[in-house]
Amino acid sequence: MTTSAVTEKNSFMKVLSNIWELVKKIPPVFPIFFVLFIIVSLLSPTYSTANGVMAFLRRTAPLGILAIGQMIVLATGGFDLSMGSIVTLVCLVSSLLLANDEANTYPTIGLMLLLGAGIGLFNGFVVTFLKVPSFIATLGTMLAVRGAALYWVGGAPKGYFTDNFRMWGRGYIENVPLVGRFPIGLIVLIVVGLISWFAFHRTNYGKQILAIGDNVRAAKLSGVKVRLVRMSAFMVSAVLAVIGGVMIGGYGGVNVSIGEGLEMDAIAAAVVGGVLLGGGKGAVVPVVFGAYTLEILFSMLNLLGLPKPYKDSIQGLIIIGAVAYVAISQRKKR
Amino acid sequence: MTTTTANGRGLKKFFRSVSIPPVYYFLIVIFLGGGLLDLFYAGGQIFGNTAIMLNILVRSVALGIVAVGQTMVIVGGSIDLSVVFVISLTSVMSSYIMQGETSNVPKAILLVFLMGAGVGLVNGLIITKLKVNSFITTLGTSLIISGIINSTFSNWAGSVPRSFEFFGYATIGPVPFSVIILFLMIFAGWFVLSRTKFGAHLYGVGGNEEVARLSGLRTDRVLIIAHIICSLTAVLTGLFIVSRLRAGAPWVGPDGYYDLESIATTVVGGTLLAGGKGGVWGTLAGVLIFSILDTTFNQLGVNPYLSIVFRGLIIVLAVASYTIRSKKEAA
Amino acid sequence: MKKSLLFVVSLIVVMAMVLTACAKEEVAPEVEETEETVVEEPEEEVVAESPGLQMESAVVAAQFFSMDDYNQSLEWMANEPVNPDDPIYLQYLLEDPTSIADYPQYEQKDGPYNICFSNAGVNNPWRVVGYTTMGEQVLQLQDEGVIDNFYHIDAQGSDEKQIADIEDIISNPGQCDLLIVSPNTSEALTPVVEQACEVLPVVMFDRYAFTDCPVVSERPIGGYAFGISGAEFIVDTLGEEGGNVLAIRILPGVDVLEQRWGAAKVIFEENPQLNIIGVEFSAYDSFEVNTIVTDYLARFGEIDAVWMDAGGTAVSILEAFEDAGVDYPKAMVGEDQNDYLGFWKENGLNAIAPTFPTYQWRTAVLASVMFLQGEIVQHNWVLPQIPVTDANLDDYYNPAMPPLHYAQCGCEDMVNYPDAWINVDVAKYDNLND
Amino acid sequence: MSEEEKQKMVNEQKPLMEVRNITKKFPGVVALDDVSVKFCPGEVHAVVGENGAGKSTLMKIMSGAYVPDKGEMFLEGEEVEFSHPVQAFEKGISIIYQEFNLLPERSVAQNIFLGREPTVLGVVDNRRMREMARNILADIGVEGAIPASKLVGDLSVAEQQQVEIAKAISLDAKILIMDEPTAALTINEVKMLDELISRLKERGIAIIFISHRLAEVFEISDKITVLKDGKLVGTVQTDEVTSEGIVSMMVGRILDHYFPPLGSLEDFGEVVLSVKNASNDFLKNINFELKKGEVLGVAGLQGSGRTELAQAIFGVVPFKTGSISLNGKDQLIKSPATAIKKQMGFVTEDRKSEGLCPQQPIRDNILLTVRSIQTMLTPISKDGIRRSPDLVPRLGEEVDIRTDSYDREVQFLSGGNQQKVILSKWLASEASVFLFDEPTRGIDVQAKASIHDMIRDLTKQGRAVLMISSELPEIIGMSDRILVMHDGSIAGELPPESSELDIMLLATGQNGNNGSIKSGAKGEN
Repeated sequence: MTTSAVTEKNSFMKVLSNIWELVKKIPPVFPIFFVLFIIVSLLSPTYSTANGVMAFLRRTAPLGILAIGQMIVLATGGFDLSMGSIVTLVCLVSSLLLANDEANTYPTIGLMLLLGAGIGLFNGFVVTFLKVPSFIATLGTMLAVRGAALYWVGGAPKGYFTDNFRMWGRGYIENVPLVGRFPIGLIVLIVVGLISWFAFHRTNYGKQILAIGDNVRAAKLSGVKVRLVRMSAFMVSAVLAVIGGVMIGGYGGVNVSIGEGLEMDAIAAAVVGGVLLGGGKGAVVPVVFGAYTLEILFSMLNLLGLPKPYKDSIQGLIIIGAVAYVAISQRKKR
Repeated sequence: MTTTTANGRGLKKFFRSVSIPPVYYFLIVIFLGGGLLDLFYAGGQIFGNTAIMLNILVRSVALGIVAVGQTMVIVGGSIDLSVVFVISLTSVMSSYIMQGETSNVPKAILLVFLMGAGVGLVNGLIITKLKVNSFITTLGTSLIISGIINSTFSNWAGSVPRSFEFFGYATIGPVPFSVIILFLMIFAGWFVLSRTKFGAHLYGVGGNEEVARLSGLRTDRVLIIAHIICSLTAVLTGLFIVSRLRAGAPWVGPDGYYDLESIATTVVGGTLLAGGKGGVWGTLAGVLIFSILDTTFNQLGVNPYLSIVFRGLIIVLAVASYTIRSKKEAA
Repeated sequence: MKKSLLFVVSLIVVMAMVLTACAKEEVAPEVEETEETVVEEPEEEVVAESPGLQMESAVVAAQFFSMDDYNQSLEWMANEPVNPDDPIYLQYLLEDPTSIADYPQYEQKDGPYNICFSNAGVNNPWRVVGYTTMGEQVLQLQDEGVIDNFYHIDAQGSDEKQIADIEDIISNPGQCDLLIVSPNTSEALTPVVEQACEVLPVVMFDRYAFTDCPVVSERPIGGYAFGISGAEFIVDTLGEEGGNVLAIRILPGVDVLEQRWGAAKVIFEENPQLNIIGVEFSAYDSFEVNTIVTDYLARFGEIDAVWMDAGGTAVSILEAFEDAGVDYPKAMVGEDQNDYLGFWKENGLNAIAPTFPTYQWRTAVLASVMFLQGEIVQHNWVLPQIPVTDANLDDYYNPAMPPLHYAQCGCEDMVNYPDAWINVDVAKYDNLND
Repeated sequence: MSEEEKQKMVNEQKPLMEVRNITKKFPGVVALDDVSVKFCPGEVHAVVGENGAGKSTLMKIMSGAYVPDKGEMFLEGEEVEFSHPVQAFEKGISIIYQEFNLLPERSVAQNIFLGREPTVLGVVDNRRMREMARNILADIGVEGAIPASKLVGDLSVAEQQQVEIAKAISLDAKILIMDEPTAALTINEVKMLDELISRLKERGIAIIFISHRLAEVFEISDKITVLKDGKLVGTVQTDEVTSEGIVSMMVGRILDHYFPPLGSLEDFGEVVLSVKNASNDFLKNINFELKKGEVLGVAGLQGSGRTELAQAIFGVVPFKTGSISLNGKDQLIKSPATAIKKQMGFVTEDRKSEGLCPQQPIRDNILLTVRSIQTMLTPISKDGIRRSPDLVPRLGEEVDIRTDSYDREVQFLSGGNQQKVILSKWLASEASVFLFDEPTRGIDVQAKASIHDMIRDLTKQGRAVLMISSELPEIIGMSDRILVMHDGSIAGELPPESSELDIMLLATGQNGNNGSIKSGAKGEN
């Protein structure tokens, strides 16, 4: 395909090496996920039934969406620590605004999306114009948003989610051929995933994000509107956090600690999906699989009968391992 | 606040000449603002009451001690999120080992300090030798410790003897013992950063690792020591908390958000997140700002959640006031 | 580079091992063994102790459980109130009179009174309903001119903050005539409550500090009774055959919750036909709870009964059964939260709702005022505690109330009922100053 | 003659440091080829030569930053080997780079003694450290200007340089190497530096400095070593040569390849870019025109404002006054984004930090400019932009990027290929005015030739090129006209195929005797 300097080898070897090249390019998260999945389905019959698989796919969908948002900000070289608080805000405030009336659902979701976009805009503004490092800026918003949400509802969970609000996270479409029932949450993830995949991999936007994360100065000198792109990344991340929040709300129950720590889970999922902190690397599908890999791993630990808290330890080892793996393999290349 | 800028500039010059971090502006404003609110709404009962003023300091102890360690790590251009579970680890292990017996106290203290040093060492080694980003490293070790202690002790573990409670509750004259410890720690932090070779080298490593290396510093070792010190301050905070609570439980660290709050107070105190600049006096101001905010809001009966909102805004505003004129793009 | 990698990894491993080793030895037996017994030898005759109960989250911290208290609770559960004619929130199960006259150190004065309330938090629906009830009671007493100012100090679920909050109150004597405390956790708050007792009268309710100094310590029979009702219901339902029981707890370390589990554990251990497959903490997180139940269904295939120490996420648990496409458990333990009662009625569950009634919040205010006015109050004030069962479900379930309402609020006779409990606004009561 | 010179030197004085037969190769280039020089105590030794002559490489080898492939080094007669700069400075060899190795947030004293803080019982004795710093600053005669407790970040560039010198002195440096010490200094500051250097000389320190400004070299140096293409041309006593003599030693390099033929008159079209009376903080009164089809070479020493000129035109650091017109229309270019829309392209001097996104594939680097012209959400295909799917392979073939796949990350390409990627980036954006800043820096001969061909091809296609280069043969071989810059303004314009001497004379600020010098030249300073 190019004026390659590589000399002609015999064609069989070439095919082989081409295949090997392709295999090498597969992000490690895919094979890991499938191996774990096979182990889990051997351990528990539930995971080999359509219903069990669908339930698993459904419950990880919100984290998948949050991880996509986090990945976009990480790819620009920033952090978004305010995600978890946005989930808190969505769950607490919308349960209040819904007032047990189904007619309020869509206006409420609309308002939440607007609020999310506003928070993202604020994050972006503080980072690009006030030049506060995003770690600190979003740490500030994290506290402010959480405080505001609790203040709004009076520091206490109130109200309840309506059924058509809960549907987005928990609902199923019944009587689907082959799988029986199909979780709506997974549809949301697929739609969000497709849109972000398209935006990230098939429009200029994604390429500009990666360019900024890789080398801001070069991107700027190539005409990229750095501030605009960066602000929009924070907005996308916040809006996806809202969507994730609505889906988590779908599991019912309102409590003030909902959403806490989710930003770290999202970062972990993104890192497992091959995203580099510091920017310049990222892809939508592996990140979603990063979320699923973590979750399937936790399921496996549970099936093996390990106490739940061990999942934290495993998660910790995995993210250190994932980053160390990248660091070491990078060093080898040089 | 609308006095001439000339005055402000003079003040700035003065601050600079005595090398007081600019965060003390914020502290003064918060203090005066709180005082004014107090005067109007509570007739000066709060700020005129020395006991409450001392309580502000007591409120700052737990966060203040660990923030000293965090400041060192951040000055070195690193970050430590694992303090939060080092605190938990300390609290459960010490109260578990003490089991209410005074005779077990030295053993427990020795062991938790050793553990703390171990965690710091591991953090430092992973960051410097494996070149894993410090955020991920310490987030990872934090999760690892969290998993271990939560699956081992899911509850209050043991208890501390009455004799150990003096750390949390005793007073020397009118001054609480813990406040003295806090100031000793701040002073020690200041001393280490500005009066030891290690401190000077830490600023070098944080400011520009390449320069530090070319000046013949052992940059890895400096950073590892900084992480060990940071974990040790977390241990001290853990001991303070356990003496206040009489027993340790795995959740005491995360309940206080000591990871993010210690980073926030450090950065609000004027320490550069990227490293190389800052110090513990600024951090002290950052911690005091948060405590004054809490106490004032509590005493005035303002909704406590507003104070969280204020914390968030203060973090953003304070840091923005340092960075806004910078020419570099932030990320 | 490889050397350092090895070194770091082995360090981590060693640390993990050391930690696990020094704690595990004495506190709990090896987890892995537990597991094997469960998975591979389920058919084998189960020994006296259910294997599931060996897991760490099943252990009750020693200071929270005493067999004497357990037996005493059993006794009280059989008692009738001493004063059955009073409204339920003023009834008590045993006589333990005291009055301000017994406390010469406290200044006796006429009203209206200033009352401070150090609250562990309003961070769950039970506390919201309780605090609403309390606030409405205060409003009524203000209208009557009995209470002047009411200061609410919210610790937001943090021991550290609550200690500091109470220290602030102690430092500002004269602000309040009496302090009501609902401690966040007992162990942690004990020293500071003792300090407070020296300065002003303290009324304690809900959770307890380990001290006898408060002038009134008021609450229903408590955790033991809650745990016993639920566990006995499961034992009775599953009978001789037994079955898989999943225990879902909210938080560790809170006395009333520990006692609930401690009591249930005693009963479960007496009934080896029950297989306790897991004891998990849910922290009121319905998303988490859904995952837990799904995972246990995947692992064991069947769950016959769910025991809970609080009902916050009962509906989410039942929904997880729905999601997995299996039948509801044969026996379900919840709490008197309205959504659960509604779900129960609608689906015809075989269920029970042991309660920890929210009317105790109201009693705290009333007891405080009575004490300050010099009336006789109960030093240890034990309120009656009546579980909701199929028999009395219709008395408590009220479809007009919101899903998060708690049925036993004892608030039906209040001026603003039901509006204040339908449109909840806890911020309204934060500064009830005249 | 140079042999005689050398002989004389050896007899005169025992050298402090001697390098013998140093050879250093980089991939594709021989940076130093069998170079031997002696440096004597108390002497100011200038090392001159064009870009790429190997001066910096030699200095880096002497200071331990590079390890030579071949050759020995002797310090006071003893053979030394350095594998790390720390070893060099412990032996008394200090180097001061153009980018200072200082911590801006630390005080002068702290910087000077970084790593060697004086202590009393383990406690850093700040007072004594300040005292010692003050003494050292006094030693080199600058104590009044620089308080020891001031933050380095608050100092001027010249003062920071003095701190670096003080740091070297405090290390008991016997040899002080300075890389272009005057590049960023004002005239007065240069004078102060000269004085400082002569004081250091009196202390018996050997001072080695690299400079492009011949006037300075003659003013302060005792000896001059001339390097060319990695080879030693010779070492001479300053008072025995003239500046013309040195220039002729420096230039006259053998062309390593043939340049494409220059443009002819009929190739040149109308004026596409014209800059009138434009100034900003660095540039003064810039006037020039650029025609379609022409290569306008911009020569000048480092720091003369060449790069700033390109940055100003491209809107990175825009002009403050004056006007730019493109294709006859006055334009306001305040940002690179506008410049790109107006069909300008800028191949920057610093490839790594300004030109490339190293972790991105070749494809995305090439397409970055096109994508920033389009709206943010314009769809793209897997292989590039939608509108012309074959753009990347087409450009890749056009500029001959050697790679097996365009999905390879650019960080793994050679310098020449990276430069071609940058070039294709601007071809992709269909720029009609190209600004090249050092288009062939650091790349091998073959790649150089192909880039030169490409530049000429651009003009044949009717594009206009402004090419900045410090390599005189390149300027001469490529330019249809030559602008020479000096001190932030245009010193003069020369016709094509002017001699290197003419250019050097204008660029060094000497009023050339060549009649072709136009107005605007400022001779002396």
